[in-house]
Amino acid sequence: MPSTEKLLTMYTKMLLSRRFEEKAGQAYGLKKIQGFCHLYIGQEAVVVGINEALKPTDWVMTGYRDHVHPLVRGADAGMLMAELYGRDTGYSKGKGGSMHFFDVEHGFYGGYGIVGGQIPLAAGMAFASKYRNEDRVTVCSFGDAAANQGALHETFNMAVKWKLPVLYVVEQNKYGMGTDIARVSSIPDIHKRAPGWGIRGESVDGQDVVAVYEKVKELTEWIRAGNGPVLLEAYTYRFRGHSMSDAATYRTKNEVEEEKQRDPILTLKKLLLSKKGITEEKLEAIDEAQKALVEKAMAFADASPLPPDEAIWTDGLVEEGEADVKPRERVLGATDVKWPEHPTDFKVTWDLEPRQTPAASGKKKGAE
Amino acid sequence: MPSTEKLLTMYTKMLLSRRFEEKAGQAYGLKKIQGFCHLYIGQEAVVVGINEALKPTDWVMTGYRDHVHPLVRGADAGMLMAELYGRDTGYSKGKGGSMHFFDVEHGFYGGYGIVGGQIPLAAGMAFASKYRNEDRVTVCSFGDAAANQGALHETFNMAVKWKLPVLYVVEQNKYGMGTDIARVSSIPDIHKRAPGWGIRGESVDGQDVVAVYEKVKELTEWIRAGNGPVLLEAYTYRFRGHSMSDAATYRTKNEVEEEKQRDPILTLKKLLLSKKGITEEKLEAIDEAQKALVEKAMAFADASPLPPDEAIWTDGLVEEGEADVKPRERVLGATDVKWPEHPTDFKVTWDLEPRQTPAASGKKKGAE
Amino acid sequence: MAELAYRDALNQALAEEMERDPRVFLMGEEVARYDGAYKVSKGLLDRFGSARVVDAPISELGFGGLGVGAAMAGLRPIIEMMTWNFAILAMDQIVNSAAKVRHMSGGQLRCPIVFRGPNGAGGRLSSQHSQALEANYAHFPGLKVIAPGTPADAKGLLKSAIRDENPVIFMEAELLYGLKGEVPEGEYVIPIGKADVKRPGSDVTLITWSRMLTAQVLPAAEQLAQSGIDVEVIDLRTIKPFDHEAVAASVKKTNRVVIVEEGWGYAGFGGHIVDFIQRELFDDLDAPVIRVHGLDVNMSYAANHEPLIQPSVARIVDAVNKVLYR
Amino acid sequence: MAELAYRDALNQALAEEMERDPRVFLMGEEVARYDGAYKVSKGLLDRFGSARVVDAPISELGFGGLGVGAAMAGLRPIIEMMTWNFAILAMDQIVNSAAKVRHMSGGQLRCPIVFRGPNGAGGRLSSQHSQALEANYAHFPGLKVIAPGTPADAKGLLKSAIRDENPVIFMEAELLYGLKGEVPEGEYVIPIGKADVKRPGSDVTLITWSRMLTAQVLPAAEQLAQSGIDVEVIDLRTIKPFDHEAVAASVKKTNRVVIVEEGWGYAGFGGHIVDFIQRELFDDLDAPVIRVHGLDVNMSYAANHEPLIQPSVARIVDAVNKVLYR
Ligand SMILES: Cc1ncc(C[n+]2csc(CCOP(=O)(O)OP(=O)(O)O)c2C)c(N)n1
Ligand SMILES: Cc1ncc(C[n+]2csc(CCOP(=O)(O)OP(=O)(O)O)c2C)c(N)n1
Ligand SMILES: [Mg+2]
Ligand SMILES: [Mg+2]
Repeated sequence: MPSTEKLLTMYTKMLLSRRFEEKAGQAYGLKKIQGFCHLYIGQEAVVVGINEALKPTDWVMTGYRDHVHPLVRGADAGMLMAELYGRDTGYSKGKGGSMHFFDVEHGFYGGYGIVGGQIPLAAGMAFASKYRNEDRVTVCSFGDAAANQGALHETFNMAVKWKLPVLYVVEQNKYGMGTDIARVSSIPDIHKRAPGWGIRGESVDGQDVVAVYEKVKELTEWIRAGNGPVLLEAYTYRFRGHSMSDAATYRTKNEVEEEKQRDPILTLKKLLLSKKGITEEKLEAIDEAQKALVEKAMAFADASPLPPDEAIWTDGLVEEGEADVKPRERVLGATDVKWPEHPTDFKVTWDLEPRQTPAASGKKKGAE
Repeated sequence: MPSTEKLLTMYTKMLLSRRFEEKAGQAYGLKKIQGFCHLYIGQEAVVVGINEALKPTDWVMTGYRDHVHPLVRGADAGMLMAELYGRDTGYSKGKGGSMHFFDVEHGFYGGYGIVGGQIPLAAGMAFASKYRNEDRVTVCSFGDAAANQGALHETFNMAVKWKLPVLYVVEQNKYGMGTDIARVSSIPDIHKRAPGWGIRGESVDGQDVVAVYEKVKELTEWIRAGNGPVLLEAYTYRFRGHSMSDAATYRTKNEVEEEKQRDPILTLKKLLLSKKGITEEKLEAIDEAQKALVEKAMAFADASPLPPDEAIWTDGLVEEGEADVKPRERVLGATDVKWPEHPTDFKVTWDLEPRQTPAASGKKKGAE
Repeated sequence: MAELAYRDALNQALAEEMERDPRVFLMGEEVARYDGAYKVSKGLLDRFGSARVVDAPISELGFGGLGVGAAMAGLRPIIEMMTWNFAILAMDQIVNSAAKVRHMSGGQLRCPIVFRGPNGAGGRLSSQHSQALEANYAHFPGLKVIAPGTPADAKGLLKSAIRDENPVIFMEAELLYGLKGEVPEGEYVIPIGKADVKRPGSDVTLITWSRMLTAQVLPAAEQLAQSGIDVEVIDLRTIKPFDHEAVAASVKKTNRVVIVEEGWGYAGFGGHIVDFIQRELFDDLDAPVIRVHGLDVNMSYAANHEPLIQPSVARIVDAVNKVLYR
Repeated sequence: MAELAYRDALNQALAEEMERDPRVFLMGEEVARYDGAYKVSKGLLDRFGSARVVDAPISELGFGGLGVGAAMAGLRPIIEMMTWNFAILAMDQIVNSAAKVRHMSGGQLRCPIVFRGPNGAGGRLSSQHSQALEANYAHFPGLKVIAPGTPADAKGLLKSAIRDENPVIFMEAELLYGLKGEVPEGEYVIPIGKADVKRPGSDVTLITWSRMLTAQVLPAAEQLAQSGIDVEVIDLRTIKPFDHEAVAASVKKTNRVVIVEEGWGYAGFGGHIVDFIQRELFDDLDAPVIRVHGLDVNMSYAANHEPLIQPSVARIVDAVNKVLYR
């Protein structure tokens, strides 16, 4: 069991996420946010449990339901909200919007809109870490429905074969858009498919932030030890529709109500109150602080300008000598931005497979 | 154990295949055949064992190593050879060549050059059979290395979920081109990956034609009974290089020699001589007959004209009212061509899933 | 004639063709119980059952290829791609299987299949979700490519596409689904490959297709009419094959051409039309052909950026003035 | 200068760049132990080890995307596609990830990656294996596209591609690998985006790239020289961005243009060049621009068909005569 302090951090971050998403939903209703907007409400324990188990140097990426992943890693809430608003002060200068959050400073590498598209990318980032002999785990989330993409099959095979340091997390929320996953998957429990690639498959109650935290601690240690990738399925639930335009008629009110009984924030709250001697007042104060933070974020976004028209011409091809954009430095003038410095001069120490003559490869076995 | 007559048929077809491929190899040396040419020598028991277990109404498709699949189903050897030569009298009018054999009359649906590309196609053909309530199995072969294509993952999931009547056969010859499959597959035994999709996975000694035959009999019965797809891995070996331009230095002479001890034709020969009372002379006569057949096929191809230049403009878009080309009718004036008549007026009797209100869908289970 | 939204015109075409031919089935993500991501298939599951209206897993390559196989085996699949951005994952099966199987088999097989779904921008969806990709498919022999811009054309051309004996790429548009227009009831079929003069005129020819027609080109023509310029608007409707005669007739009349397309200019389809016009109608041209197209940048989410990147009435008016040397 | 085959010039570029920069690695099917399907990577495994020369499974989408991720994380991947026909399976990762990640991240990330492999016909391989697909990639913002036609250009441009900060599509050709030519040793870098006048001339401009240069265009120019026609041959070398200045300079001189490309004409890249020329050089043209291109049909295996479908000296000569009104 994590320390009370850690638990309070988790509580704080889950609440921050919840309040952020609620406000995003409201702002969408006010047309301050447009296009697609996929909220993470209900699933907070997954992202927060993972994040608390990671090192700051670890990398994270996900699909289009991506607001909360950078938020809990330390991204500036105002700049995230500004991105949702499509303002110049957003992390992607307002060009990416809801589906394409990126905060490289905090190791959050996006934010992808093609279902499953991030799966090979994460293997590539893990390949780079291994190539440079870094102590780093890449965590890549995707949905239950994304598991039906061929990219997963191709990537898992390579990740296992090459023992890449990557943790794949299925955010198992039981639906891909309007479709019950059991209707379109021969094996709806994704971790049970692990034997198809020999990947280590695990599952966890994704509504229990402590369970997620402990499981991810264990698994990332295993990965850091050089054992290769893991597939972790976190059973969770999204309380809202798939996106803002989804009336979610494909599931019953009853089902949603039952799931809300397992609201991960309430669960942790009960634990803190009953077992950790934290007072209602203290928790109330945390909530107020998060609400204030999110209000401030909205105010920041509201006060922010649109990107200049000419900005459509930038961030296309990189010109020679052109530096990367550091969002907090650009927007807030921050001087403490830690940017990944990838070495350009090093020795590759890793051997992917032993050198071997055909003669030494031995006989392969026949049918069985 | 099949009847002696059946065994002799298998022996005859394996020899026909072997002699055909040997001649194709020679013709390639003489530049009568060009481009890529992938021989099936060594693997004959797989195709013959399968074919003898099928009904004539079943459908077969494979990759680019496709000469033998139609041959053993009854395709005209001369017209196949003519296709290899790129002559007008070939099954595809000389347009497809070695990698794109098609003989729809005998239920052979190609002949595809994109590794793994046939896997979804076969599911579609099986879907059509099921849709029309036909008693038909589609058999789709592919190589061990093709199993790493994402198309397999996507297709197997659907085939299982929708219980499509399709038999997938891995021609496990231990190499994808110059790469030992164990070097690039996390699980080199493909049938062991079956749990990833919940598909029934089986294996068989692909150098034992009787074993293949019996296994496929059993599996196609199971499929015909409506149980869904099966993945069968047939352990075999190609005695020649990947294609004509491959010197095959990635494996030892020793390995090849050892594998040749398990030549499926020799094995069946021994069985016929020792247990079935067939004489050497009889078997010799069969071989001579196959050689003569292949000689005739070559003579036919040699004597055949190139396609007319204008033929580049045909077989592109189908014009309204344009009929399909029936190769044996077109080339040989055959009047006995049985062409698949797909019904245009019928009732769809199959329900893919029960109609159901969201309320009835019940509660899904959480983490475990 | 009823006034119908573009999506309902498509729905009508689907329902009528499924009624007419039991070989026709619809497969795609969310097409059945959800009625389609954009509600194009509304009510079809109830009417035709779960074998003919099939919810697919998120496996574009897989169910795209499954459709091709089903077409080879005598069915008439309609494969809905939730958008053409996602269909890139299925492109191999579209261009390497569907477009080639008749050729590779020397005419033994045919592949009557329709791949359909929205193309182009959907309204503030950023770069991965806003691509107009018709040029890429038009490049491949063995495919037809259709991109209707009105509800009536959508209905008439979808019916033709479903009846066609070949693989057809049918490109709709997210921002067109709500567009209303008169749509003939029942048997209403528009031949593939015929352009339509959506506005006759004598001074300049504007050539376009799909959403640009109503979104930018007709409004631009109206505006130009105010200043006395009489624009002829040609709606190609079919990208491949495109209607050379209709284009030639108009160019011979006006001698000046502007092509308007939503997609990127670089190697875009407009270049192909320019190629035809300058080659076959060289002496009929009084000015170079000008293209107005999506700017060659990735689409941005920002509210001010999206309209800047897309063709606009202003840019079209400028281009027309330019070909008129005004 | 050494005389090297095109494949060996590529090999030299790879080896030199891998020597120079430890971030560079090569991944693809058969690239390591087999030395590459076309022996382009010969000896590299022994020299650089199995972490830097990696045999991939047949998983184009997977290892294509893995390369993109590695580039985002600071490496310099070279992803060999055994041919561009197969790369269609990886297209999503190329155009939706590699080409967009800098845009989507607002400039936080870059993606310096080279996708390379043979494009176009390989010699009697029928329709699935003979496609020239540069137009499709040139369409997408965020990519550069290169297609060198000589060993020296292959070396100089591959080195530039590897050093470039952006995703680069590098298209070789199966039928070029054996082509010999003088290749400067060591540091020899050709800037991306610069065309090369491969033959100066004054009567007509022939614009081409990749294999057509030596296979058809230069021989056609020789033949035309016999009948007194002085052809200028411009080798674009880079498809995107293409060298507008070089094209303009030549057109201003000759006033007549023929474009020769291996790929299909319909929505092919040649149309894009025509668009530029007729628009920017309208008054410099004495005749319409003519294109010689692969016929718009699927490639046939038959010995007599393949040369008919591809551009030929005869068709180029005809086209030149036509633009000269002879
Ligand atoms: C390749 C692709 N196909 C389809 C879509 C449309 N789409 C966006 S989200 C989604 C559902 C994904 O569900 P899941 O993977 O379970 O993630 P969740 O939304 O539940 O978090 C679909 C079909 C897409 N963006 N990309
Ligand atoms: C998508 C694709 N990638 C690569 C190739 C090139 N290629 C042709 S055959 C082959 C090896 C396939 O091996 P396997 O699947 O084991 O079949 P086998 O040749 O052993 O019968 C490769 C890499 C291709 N044709 N298509
Ligand atoms: Mg989900
Ligand atoms: Mg193999």
